Amino acid sequence: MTFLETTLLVIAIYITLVLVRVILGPTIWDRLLGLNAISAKIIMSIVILSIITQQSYLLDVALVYALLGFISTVLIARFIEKKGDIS
Amino acid sequence: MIDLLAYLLITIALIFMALGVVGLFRFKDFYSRILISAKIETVGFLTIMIGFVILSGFSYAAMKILLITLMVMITNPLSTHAIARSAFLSGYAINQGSRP
Amino acid sequence: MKKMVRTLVLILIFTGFWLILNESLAFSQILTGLFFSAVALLFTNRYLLEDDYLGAYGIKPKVLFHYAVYLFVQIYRSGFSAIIKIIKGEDAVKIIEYETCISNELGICLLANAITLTPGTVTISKNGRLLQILAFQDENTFTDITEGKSCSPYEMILRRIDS
Amino acid sequence: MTENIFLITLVVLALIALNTKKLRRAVVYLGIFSLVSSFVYLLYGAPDVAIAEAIIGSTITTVLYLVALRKYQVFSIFYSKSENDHNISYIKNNAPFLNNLEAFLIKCEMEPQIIYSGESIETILDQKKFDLAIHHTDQDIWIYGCAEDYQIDAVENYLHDNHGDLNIHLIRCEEGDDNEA
Repeated sequence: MTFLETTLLVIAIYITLVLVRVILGPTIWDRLLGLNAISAKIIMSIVILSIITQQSYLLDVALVYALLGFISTVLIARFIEKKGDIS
Repeated sequence: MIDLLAYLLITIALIFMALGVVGLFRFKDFYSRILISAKIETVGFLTIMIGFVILSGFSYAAMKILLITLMVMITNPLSTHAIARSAFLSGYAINQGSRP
Repeated sequence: MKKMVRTLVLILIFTGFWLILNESLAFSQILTGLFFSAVALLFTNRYLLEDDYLGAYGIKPKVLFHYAVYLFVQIYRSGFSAIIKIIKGEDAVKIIEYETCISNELGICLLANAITLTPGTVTISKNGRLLQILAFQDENTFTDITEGKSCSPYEMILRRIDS
Repeated sequence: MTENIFLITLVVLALIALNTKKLRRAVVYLGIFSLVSSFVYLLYGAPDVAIAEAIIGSTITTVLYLVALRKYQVFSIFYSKSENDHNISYIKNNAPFLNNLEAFLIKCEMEPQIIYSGESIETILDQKKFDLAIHHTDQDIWIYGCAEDYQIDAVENYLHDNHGDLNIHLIRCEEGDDNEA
């Protein structure tokens, strides 16, 4: 097992730990916070995977997530803040 | 030699992120959780990305990773701000008192 | 004249993005990149935007570079102080009301972004020049400034956008 | 090893999203599900499917689910306690009737949202836009609701039937007096 594969494993363990917080979290904002954290960690894992397999076109997926990933968080947060009125 | 530096940076970032995960479980109040964990993410993300750039040398992949880092640095505060603002405007209580 | 220069700089930056995404430096790629960035810029300015933001939201490269370096140093400094807070387990928070001394709208937004990126503080709402900041109880970066009635280093950097 | 962790995560997320009662939580769980499943596609060597999943899962599905959820009425409940302790787990353990009330509202096809507010009951009544405000003192529980809202009757009947032993007082506000903040 090389160093980068170990890093990927550690990040996977972090994702499961954050998932426990998402499932337990008393309020909906805790769950949104977990969604945000998991999305950052998934971007890291995609970059590691592209370095391990030496295929740089995998980075495009990470770029798409970096550009679009915040939209769902912002939409759900606004939805709760306006009590069901998105505009 | 230069690889060792990258490995060191990645290890430091992993320790940072571990502390962020600990902070998620240690704090009892939502506002302190959002202050600690989402922001430790920033430091960990920056460090681990610099490690990857050093590891992949001077190539197009390194520039793409830099581009990804720039985009995340622009969009990450937006979502954190949206969550905190949503909780605050909905009237969620702020723990002002000093607790042991 | 100034607007022409800004448009040209934007087209060059977009071409750089195109070259990085295509991973090649061939002459035909550069030509396609220039063409598509010009088309994208024209289309956005004419059909998608309501105002002319190109003149209003210009920022000097020198100011941007200074801002980025200062932000980088500040992120790491407060990151280490946040670690101490995790180990000790202090979790009392407070809300600071803070009025900036920047009049530029873009400068205020950049300041709010920097505050949110720095560990330990999150901007909650912005109303004109008044910012509401969520911070830890013993965080004193901004309370000192409001008593002294002077600008923080961030604002000193961002005030030079216009001039 | 890494693959197995991600696959188990997918199964757990799908089960939780199916079993949760509150639909807004299910939207968040499905967002995480699409993130992880996109990475699993990459792990098995399908970057084109992963890009499609990233775009569709993070934008279009969320928007569609939220538009569908707008038809579902949100019932916001403000909860204010007299002593100055806002520890949520403490409140949850000491007020079992809140959980029952939530379950009842879900049964009536509404989406309850409980906000544990730190402000006093007068501020809430004056300034906030609420459907139900609960004030919990040592012995009594005061519930404020608005008279024009016909759901209040069902809530009152339910509370009288199931929690007669608690000192619950239901107070109806004047019409249109304080419900427009």
